[in-house]
Amino acid sequence: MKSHVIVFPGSNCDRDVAVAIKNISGHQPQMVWHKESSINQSDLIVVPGGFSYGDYLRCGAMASTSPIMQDVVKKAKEGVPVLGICNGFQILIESGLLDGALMRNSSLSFICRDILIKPKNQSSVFTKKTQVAKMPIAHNEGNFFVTSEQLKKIQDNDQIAFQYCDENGNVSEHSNPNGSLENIAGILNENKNVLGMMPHPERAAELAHGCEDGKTIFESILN
Amino acid sequence: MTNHNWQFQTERSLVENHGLKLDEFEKIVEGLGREPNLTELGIFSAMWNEHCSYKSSKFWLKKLPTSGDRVVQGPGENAGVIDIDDGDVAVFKMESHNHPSFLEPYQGAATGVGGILRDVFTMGARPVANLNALRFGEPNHPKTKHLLSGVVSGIGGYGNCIGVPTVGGEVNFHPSYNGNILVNAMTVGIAKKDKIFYSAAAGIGNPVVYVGSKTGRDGIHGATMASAEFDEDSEDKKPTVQVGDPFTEKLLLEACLELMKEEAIIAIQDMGAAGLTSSSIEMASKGDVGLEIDLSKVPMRAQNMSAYELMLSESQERMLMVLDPSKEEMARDIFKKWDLEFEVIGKVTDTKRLILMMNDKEEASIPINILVEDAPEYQRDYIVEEPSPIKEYKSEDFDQNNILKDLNTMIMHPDLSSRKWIWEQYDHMVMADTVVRPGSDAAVVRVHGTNKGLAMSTDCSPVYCKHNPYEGGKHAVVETWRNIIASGALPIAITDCMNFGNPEKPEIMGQFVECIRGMGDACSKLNYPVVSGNVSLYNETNGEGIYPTPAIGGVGLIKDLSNVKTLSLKNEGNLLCVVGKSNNHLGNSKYMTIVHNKEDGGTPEIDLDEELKNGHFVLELINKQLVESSHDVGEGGILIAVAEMCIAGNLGITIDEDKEFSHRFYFGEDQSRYLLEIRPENFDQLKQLSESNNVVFEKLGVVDQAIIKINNLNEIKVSELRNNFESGVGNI
Amino acid sequence: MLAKIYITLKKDVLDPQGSVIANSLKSLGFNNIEDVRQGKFIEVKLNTENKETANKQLNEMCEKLLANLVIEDYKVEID
Amino acid sequence: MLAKIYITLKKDVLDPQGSVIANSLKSLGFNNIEDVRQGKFIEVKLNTENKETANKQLNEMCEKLLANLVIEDYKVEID
Ligand SMILES: Nc1ncnc2c1ncn2[C@@H]1O[C@H](COP(=O)(O)OP(=O)(O)O)[C@@H](O)[C@H]1O
Ligand SMILES: [Mg+2]
Repeated sequence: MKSHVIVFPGSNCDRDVAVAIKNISGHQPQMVWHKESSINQSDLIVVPGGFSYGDYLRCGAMASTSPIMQDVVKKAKEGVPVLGICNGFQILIESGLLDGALMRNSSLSFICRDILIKPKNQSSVFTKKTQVAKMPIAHNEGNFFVTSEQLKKIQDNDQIAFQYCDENGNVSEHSNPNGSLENIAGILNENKNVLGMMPHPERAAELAHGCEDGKTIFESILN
Repeated sequence: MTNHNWQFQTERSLVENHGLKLDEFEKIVEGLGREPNLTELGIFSAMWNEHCSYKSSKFWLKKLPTSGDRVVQGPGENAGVIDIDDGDVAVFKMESHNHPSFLEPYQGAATGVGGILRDVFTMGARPVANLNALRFGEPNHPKTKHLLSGVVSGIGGYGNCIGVPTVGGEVNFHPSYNGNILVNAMTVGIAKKDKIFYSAAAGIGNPVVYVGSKTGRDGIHGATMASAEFDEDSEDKKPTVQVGDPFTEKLLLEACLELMKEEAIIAIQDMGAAGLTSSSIEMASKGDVGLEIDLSKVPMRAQNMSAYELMLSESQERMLMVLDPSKEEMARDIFKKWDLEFEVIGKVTDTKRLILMMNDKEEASIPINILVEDAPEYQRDYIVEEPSPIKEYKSEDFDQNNILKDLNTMIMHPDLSSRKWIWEQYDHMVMADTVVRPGSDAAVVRVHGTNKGLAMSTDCSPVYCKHNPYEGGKHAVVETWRNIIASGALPIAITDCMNFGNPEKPEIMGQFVECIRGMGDACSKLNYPVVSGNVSLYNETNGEGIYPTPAIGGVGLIKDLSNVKTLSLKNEGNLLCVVGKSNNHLGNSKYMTIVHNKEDGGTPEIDLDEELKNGHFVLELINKQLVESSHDVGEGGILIAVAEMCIAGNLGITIDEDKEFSHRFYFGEDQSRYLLEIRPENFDQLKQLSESNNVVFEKLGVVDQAIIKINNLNEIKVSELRNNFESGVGNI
Repeated sequence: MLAKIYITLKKDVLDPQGSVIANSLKSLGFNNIEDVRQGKFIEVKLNTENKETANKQLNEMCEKLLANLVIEDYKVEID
Repeated sequence: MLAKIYITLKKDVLDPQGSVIANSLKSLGFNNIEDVRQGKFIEVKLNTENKETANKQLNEMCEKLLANLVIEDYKVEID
């Protein structure tokens, strides 16, 4: 088991996700600096949360042009599992690995709180172990948008990974924290080896966090 | 004074515009043996203003207790340092950014957060938590909404980006802040005890290195502005507000911490207020050496910057260091890796002077000691006004059928309602060590990789301080202490931010003196010393001073995180008990100010022996695992505290029928009290323990389904209360 | 050479920021507001005098970085 | 009537966004970038045909809400 965490200058969840991976799998992931140009053989590449380049211009836009992302894109196309969390999701979208765009939250303000999600796709390497799960979000731009043709495509191809929901798993406007289309909290690529999600599973990964629901995503991919 | 007294070449108006008094200018001339040039005048003005010199407050600050078993570094460095066992220390400080935030709320608040973060990481600590203490004018004042939302998004904008969780704080609304809001930011960091960095320059010939962002014309005169009263013309002072760049600060943080792992830094000092001036003079003065700086080497963002501008610029995200010369290249590589400026701009000398060169011309030469030791210090006149008298109220004074209706009114008022709207805009969980999130008494943050944690809280009741500065000063300290105890931690030390009006007015100076006296007494009694702090004076608009506001930030240690307590009720059938004596003090309570719009009746008094005893009792019970949830009784009194516990736990309570059924009891703000939820089978043991400790301990009621019942006629659904509680601040 | 780049949201993409601004303006008494859209305005100083290459480069910058073509349109202007 | 509003940072005010964008563009190979400044571009649709009142109103909107005069300048254009 070998995993890698990409570190941009403004990443700030890189350590958190590395700790979660270490606790859950027993393996210490390797941290990869954004100026490097390639990653060794890997079983999981994580693009962590944060403000990669200050989130200036557009979240994730500048990170997506960094040298290391060229290799992440290449690895992803070869089938290596890639997980983007929060800013990582934004980066994966900007680098073209995932469809759509993440716009400003409909409330126009940063939101940090627990939400509930449930998997729509229940068979991918990331989502197969998760039921309705509680974990935090913390973002300004998590409002997922795609054109109606693209939406149809990702729906038909079972690419919706997670949707915001309530305690009973109902997906409704009421359980949508940021205005995302179809309550989408995370999506997969066509091959289902790339997942981008706004919620932070690494912040709900041990007892001290008050909730361990996030573990299932790591368990599913790491074992 | 009239013009003909002026015997100097320097224009008198120039001196006055620099905020210097005539006798202060005379002192400069005497010290230098000549009149200063413009650059030197700027330097003196920055160093001798209230903000940097503490000239009105120094004498009194010295009276605060600052030592203790766990104090590693008290006031005088960039931040205070306390021992938290295992070779770890906590480094923390609070600072004001009041005036800039009033002029430009987003940038003012953001750069306030940036500044306090640098104070903490300059010392070698990784920042692990931010807090903020905010005061705004009346909720319906036309400026409040704009200022509140700007300040909150500025604090979030900076803290979220740099990746330090904002875990707590406080907010008040009061007309005395209509024209002068307060924005106080606190940062807590963690370091190794043997890896703390200080600012004393040393080693003649060693390079003085500038790192971080380039210097622009930002905030020139910022420090001078922060010490000047506002008037109608203050709009003109607008262009001086600085812009923060949290992304660059993140780079600076990581680069500094990376370099600090090496034995390369001899001294380091952030450039805060008065930028290069105060940082270079601070380093030279602490190290008792001189510095020679070549200003043409300073990385510049704007064109044609003068020596004066370079020395007074308050561009953000910059640091000054003295390096071991053999490590210079290694240090340069680290800053290059992080895409930051790194420039040797001078050297340490034995002249004990600050010498500034620019394009081979000497721009300034000032003996350090006249800038620092000879800085003016005033023992200003003060008058201690009689505290407002304490009023006794009778049960019959208020309609008892209204108790729950009044509870509802109070809980939706911006002073008591949930602050969720605020903290949801702050990333309070990044770093994944937040154990108790905002919304409880103290926030608790785990020391990364361990099972211990730091509890922290900021507090102050300006209304209490206004009506009795001595008791108000005590209260602010004690309230943080209680919040920390209620979370299960041992309170260790505090930082403060003394926000007051114009100290040249004897009544204001009297408030300052009395608040300090109260704080000092509380700190001494509770073994809770002051390790850092900040003073912000001249908080006035058109001659109207703010209420005295000594904001306190307390830090405590919890050795075993499994003992952490929150305020949310846990189980039906448990008992809710009150620790401490209830004396029915209603004067200046939230009940009186919110429901009756009456600000009078005196400040509740604090018996510090009682405080100490009750606090230790609660902590002992928590450590013995006898407590399910705990909460201190603060503003709003018992019923507000009960409601907060019910809302958080989504449970209710049936209050014992024999409790005095009156407003005095439910909304009285007597001090030194806590509410504890306990298991019924433990009651007898606890009662005994309380008796042997001579602590008042009484059952209040039984935890029930989500309804609060205070007798058979009066009840309210917790869901209804929650809706009202959560509507408050966001609707301003 | 100074170039100006305008980045706007595509016509059928919802602009929450724009609608909030529109509402705020209305509540300030500007009643004849029909619609507000917020975009970006980027000024680029280029070290070149050749308008043609500049224009080509600027369009490339937009495609590669400055605009997100899923939701945004862009326009380049050279003085 | 469609109006365009350009909001830019004042000359000496730090533009952290602009400098990060400039660096990114350079690392993408656009070597002749000298400077980048980022501002806002707001389109306002007004229900009026009177250019003069519109102009007055738009300036007022900028002063009151759209621009932050502490750090920004603005310019109004009417088609
Ligand atoms: N400005 C703020 N930022 C973050 N958290 C805040 C802020 N103001 C209040 N809080 C949080 O809201 C809760 C209630 O605050 P407060 O009313 O001051 O509590 P107490 O009266 O117990 O001291 C605390 O957890 C506090 O940290
Ligand atoms: Mg508090």
